Amino acid sequence: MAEVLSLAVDNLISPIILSFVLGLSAAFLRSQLSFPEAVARGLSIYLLFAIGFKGGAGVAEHGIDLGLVATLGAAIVLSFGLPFIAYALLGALTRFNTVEKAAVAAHYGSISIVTFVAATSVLEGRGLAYEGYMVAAAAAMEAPAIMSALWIIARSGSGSAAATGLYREVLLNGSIVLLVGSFLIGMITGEKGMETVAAFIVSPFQGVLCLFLLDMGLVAGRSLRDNPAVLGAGGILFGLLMPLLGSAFGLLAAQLVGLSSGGTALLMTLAASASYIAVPAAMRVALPEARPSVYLTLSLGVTFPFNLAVGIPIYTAAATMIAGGQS
Amino acid sequence: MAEVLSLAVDNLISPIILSFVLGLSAAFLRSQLSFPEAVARGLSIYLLFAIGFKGGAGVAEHGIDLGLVATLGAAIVLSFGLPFIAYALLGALTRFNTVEKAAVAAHYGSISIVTFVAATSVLEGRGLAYEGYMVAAAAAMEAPAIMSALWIIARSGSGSAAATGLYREVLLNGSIVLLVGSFLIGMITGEKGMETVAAFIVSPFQGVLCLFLLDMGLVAGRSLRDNPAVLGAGGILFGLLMPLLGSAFGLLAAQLVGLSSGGTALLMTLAASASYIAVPAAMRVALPEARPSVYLTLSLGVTFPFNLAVGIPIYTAAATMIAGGQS
Amino acid sequence: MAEVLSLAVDNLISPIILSFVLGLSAAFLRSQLSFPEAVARGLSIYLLFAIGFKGGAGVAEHGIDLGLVATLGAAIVLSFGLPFIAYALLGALTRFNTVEKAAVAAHYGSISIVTFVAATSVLEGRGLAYEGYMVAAAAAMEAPAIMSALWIIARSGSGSAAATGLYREVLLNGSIVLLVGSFLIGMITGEKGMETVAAFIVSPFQGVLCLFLLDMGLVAGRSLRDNPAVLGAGGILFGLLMPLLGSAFGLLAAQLVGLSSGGTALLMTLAASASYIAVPAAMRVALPEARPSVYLTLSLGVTFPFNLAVGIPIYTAAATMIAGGQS
Amino acid sequence: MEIIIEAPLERRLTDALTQAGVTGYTVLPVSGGSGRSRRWSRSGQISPGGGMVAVVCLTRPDRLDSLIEAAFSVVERHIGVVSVSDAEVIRADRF
Amino acid sequence: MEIIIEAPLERRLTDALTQAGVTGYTVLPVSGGSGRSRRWSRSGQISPGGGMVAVVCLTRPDRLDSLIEAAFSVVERHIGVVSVSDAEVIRADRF
Amino acid sequence: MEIIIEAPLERRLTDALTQAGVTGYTVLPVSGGSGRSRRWSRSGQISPGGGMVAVVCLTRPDRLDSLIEAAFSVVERHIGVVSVSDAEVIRADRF
Ligand SMILES: Nc1ncnc2c1ncn2[C@@H]1O[C@H](COP(=O)(O)O)[C@@H](O)[C@H]1O
Ligand SMILES: Nc1ncnc2c1ncn2[C@@H]1O[C@H](COP(=O)(O)O)[C@@H](O)[C@H]1O
Ligand SMILES: Nc1ncnc2c1ncn2[C@@H]1O[C@H](COP(=O)(O)O)[C@@H](O)[C@H]1O
Ligand code: NA
Ligand code: NA
Ligand code: NA
Repeated sequence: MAEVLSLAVDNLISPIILSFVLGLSAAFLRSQLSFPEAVARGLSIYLLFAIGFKGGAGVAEHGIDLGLVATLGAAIVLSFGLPFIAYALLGALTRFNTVEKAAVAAHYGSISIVTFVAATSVLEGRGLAYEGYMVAAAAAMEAPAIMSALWIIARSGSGSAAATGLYREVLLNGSIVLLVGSFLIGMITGEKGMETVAAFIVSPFQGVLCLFLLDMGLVAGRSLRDNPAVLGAGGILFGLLMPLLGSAFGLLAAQLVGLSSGGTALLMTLAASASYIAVPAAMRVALPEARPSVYLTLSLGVTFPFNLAVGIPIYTAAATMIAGGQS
Repeated sequence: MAEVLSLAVDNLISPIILSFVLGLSAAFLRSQLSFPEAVARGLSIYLLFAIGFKGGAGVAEHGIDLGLVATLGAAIVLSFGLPFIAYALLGALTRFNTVEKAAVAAHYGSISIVTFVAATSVLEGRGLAYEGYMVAAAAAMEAPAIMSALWIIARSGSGSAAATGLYREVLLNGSIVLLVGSFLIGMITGEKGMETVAAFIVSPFQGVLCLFLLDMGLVAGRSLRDNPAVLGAGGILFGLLMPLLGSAFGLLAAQLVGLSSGGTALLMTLAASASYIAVPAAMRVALPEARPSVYLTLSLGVTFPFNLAVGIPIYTAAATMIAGGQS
Repeated sequence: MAEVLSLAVDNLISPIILSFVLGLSAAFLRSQLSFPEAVARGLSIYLLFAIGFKGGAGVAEHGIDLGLVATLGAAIVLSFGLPFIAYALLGALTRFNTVEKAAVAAHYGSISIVTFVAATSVLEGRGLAYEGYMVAAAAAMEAPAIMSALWIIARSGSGSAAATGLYREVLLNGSIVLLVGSFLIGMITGEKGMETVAAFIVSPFQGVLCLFLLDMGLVAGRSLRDNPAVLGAGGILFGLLMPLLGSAFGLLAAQLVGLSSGGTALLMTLAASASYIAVPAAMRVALPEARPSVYLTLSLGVTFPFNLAVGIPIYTAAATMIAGGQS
Repeated sequence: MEIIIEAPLERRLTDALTQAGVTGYTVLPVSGGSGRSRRWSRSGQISPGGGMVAVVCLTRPDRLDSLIEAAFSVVERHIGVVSVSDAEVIRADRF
Repeated sequence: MEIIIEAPLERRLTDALTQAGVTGYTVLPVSGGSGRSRRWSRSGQISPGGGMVAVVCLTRPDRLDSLIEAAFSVVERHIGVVSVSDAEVIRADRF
Repeated sequence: MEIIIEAPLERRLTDALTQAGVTGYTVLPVSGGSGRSRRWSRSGQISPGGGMVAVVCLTRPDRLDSLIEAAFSVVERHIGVVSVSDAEVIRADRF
């Protein structure tokens, strides 16, 4: 417990978290500080490329093993399965209608890559190694949850989901392609490739992440500020409980697959995180009746800050305690 | 004198100044070279974040002392006071009407953060240390000058200033929040935080500053080119004299507060510089009758290049001569 | 031959090429991955500034000699001459009309600065030095080809070219001004200047180039995908033969001027490459009847990937074989 | 005809318009707005799903109805606004 | 109704419109322009004060007058242009 | 009057309009479109030659013809569309 607390405090006074807090505060103070859309997207392209490349280079260094396949399988199962749990929990805690519950559920089965990136940087700060292919697991978890949500809708008979071309769009959305692509590049070019680009993708990484989280704080803060009442107490409770529940399943899956403690912490983080890029775009197409203010405020305004500030230290501590011996 | 000259020449052939000159020349040659707005704003976000963080980390290293409070006080007094001097000088040199004189005066009481950044990089090139909290002084000087200008207008009875919500907007404008916020982050995370982000905010800093000054040269050059006659000889003279006058008051204040020679040079630079971001936006709201072409051309087209090329070396030389023994 | 092959394979599995391939694949898979325009332009500003500065600093280090003047002369003659060869080859291979042939010819007389940058990074990977002033040669080759194309049109009598103010616009277009300007800055500030900005323009260079080529792959892929039939077999053949032909003239010119093997490889690359920034914009003004889909697809979709993947290794191998003894 | 619609639907809308036989359209970026659903702004967003775009389409009056139908088939269940105003196109030979 | 106004006033204008009871509006970015005051362009600017935005607002004719008044209370002393044109809104049930 | 034209011609067009005596104009960025020539989009482009811009110009009806002529002298051989619609300008004293 003491370790969790020390981890949590350490985490809270890192430049990364404080940058997020700065953005959050600026939004609540109604400051006009803002990042141009192009800059925000440029930063996210950088982060995706860097994290993918690093993951691939890691795999190249350690060699591919069966663990990769097993982990991908576990990740996909998690992404398919978590929406059903989220849907049930939403039924217990909120009064959202079926379509909205399904839309939110899709977000929690999918993942937030920035949460993942923040977790890797916490691990690196602690000197905990993790499997390079965790990046591939992250990519694999983006899409399946959407199918589960559409399946829920189809079964409940409440409104049809417009899905022509949707699967293709989701599977080939920008972040998956960039993540998987740079992962492959890192894997193919290996150590030699890493050397040529390290000064770009490794050294300044933490600093770029700070700026990006500052922007995320602004966006999250504005979404919370503009939609204070849309969630209700039940909704907010869901946004705090679901990541813990998800991370428990992540822990279970990691144990089954035999991940290292670093990898376990990351799979827990992935399971705990909720999408706010790929899934919202898909929901606008497939389930337009669901209000974006509900699912964006939940995933960006509640769960994302929770994971960043409290969740990641918990998952890391749990992973080192339980999977500690394996790494 | 010889030292001033050597400083000036050194300064003139630095990549930073030459980049500015390149932008200026491109604008005068009517080249279509231009930076997208989002890129320019992205660069400025980077510079503000980096300079704030470095200042905060500096304070964390050396500890907070009474000097911080005294310097902030001096800075605020300067920002309140300088507009009255500027207003008087404008009365003597130009024929602008009251509203326009007040608007210009507000710009010269406030500060230009890029001029400040350029000065810190000159100091670092010379190996001169400065107080980390000078960044906070810069932030503190952004807004008070606006109040002085509105007070001048109110007293003169010439047109009412529309100021509903203006103070809040100015105090919480993007650059102040970013500067103060990153200053605090640097102060809280200290040396350890600095380590994690140094490769992003320290090493590439000079290079980013070059690109930014290239863009500033383009914008300044275009504003000079498009508004050649709007200032008149008196206006241009004001744009050259006012920084010298302001820096003299800055020197006085720095002596009273007991700043190091580096800190003195920076306070002189702040007093000498004129705003072209926060104050113009505030003037569009509060004093819409004042022509932007007047105050932007003056601050961006005349005073900014003057400070960059001639002013900073003078202030640095003066500071080392007068405050030299104290540091 | 074995060396060419090894060079080619090495080249093909570099992060740079693989990033381009990733972009190309994403475009063909109809992924929605895209770079905001401002980010793409920001990256290109960075690359131009960095490559210009490095070239200038290189000249400062080695001193200016007659080679510079001779090389500039050779470059200008190449740029004037190549369009006539391209025009003739187009006549033999395609059925484009006169205006379109002239427009395409202008592109192949001019150069692609990214191809040049990619070639310098291949040379650096091989430890081959090159003359810093090759950057100036690149800038010198941007514009003359346009005049040749207009001359061809004027002589053929087929449609008048609207050229008021065009030469000025082309000679002062953004990339030429940025390239020449940063070259001069690098030359003036020399080693000392380089030191202050190296962490920005040297270390992260390769990584930025990767991201930029990823975007180029997306743009090239989309232009190929959307205009599959516009070129015809003859057009595609032209896009593959013309760079080889051009590089042969580049080799000849380099021999006459006495360039090092690195410099020879670069002049061959310049001669082989086709413009897709400066010349298309000029053609929209001067020869609006020519279809952009023709010249953009050729230069960006065919010749650019060809040079990147196959051309540069060939030119480098040829240059080291033939000019090897001179460096 | 001017249609303001969520960005993720842009391609679906332009495809529908193309199938309905428009000769062309122009897409303008939108930086913010407000409607029944909420106030939003593009600044700082990274999600392409967050924004809106405006699609302007000049067309002959007799084609308008089929176009509106095509546009509606896409817009119907989504957030967005469709408006029509008179405009005289100068290079009318094109349409 | 279309209003072109200085960017620092955007929020004041949209607040005024909202108070005047519009059901929505859309903000378009403007990249440059020219008027009595001067020619300007957004490129390279970092100051949010430098630019303009275009605010488009579809509304029922009978609401127009109060809207124009609201818009004017903000625009009056500033640089900017207000224009009104007829447009038929297809999903009229919303307004 | 609204003109959609290739970006490299923007300055030529606005110069022509200024010479024809307009009191002002506004340039809006265009993010993509489609016409006879091809479908295009601005994303990822670095070439200023690749895009289009929309130039909006409010003017008095009696000045319109000379304006259209001026615009045409530039647009004629190029890719682009010119359209005119009625709009009432509120601050009409300016024009
Ligand atoms: N009356 C209106 N005038 C102009 N734009 C509108 C109007 N109503 C809605 N919009 C635009 O349409 C979007 C969605 O509107 P809504 O479906 O009402 O939430 C808003 O974000 C605005 O950009
Ligand atoms: N006649 C016009 N047509 C279109 N836009 C205009 C017109 N006049 C002014 N504008 C726009 O309004 C802004 C301010 O105009 P002004 O107040 O005349 O300086 C200009 O920068 C243009 O963007
Ligand atoms: N019917 C139309 N409605 C709106 N915009 C159009 C239309 N036709 C063409 N455009 C625009 O004008 C550009 C050039 O058209 P074109 O000359 O037909 O290739 C296109 O890329 C569109 O942005
Ligand atoms: Na999850
Ligand atoms: Na000042
Ligand atoms: Na060439």
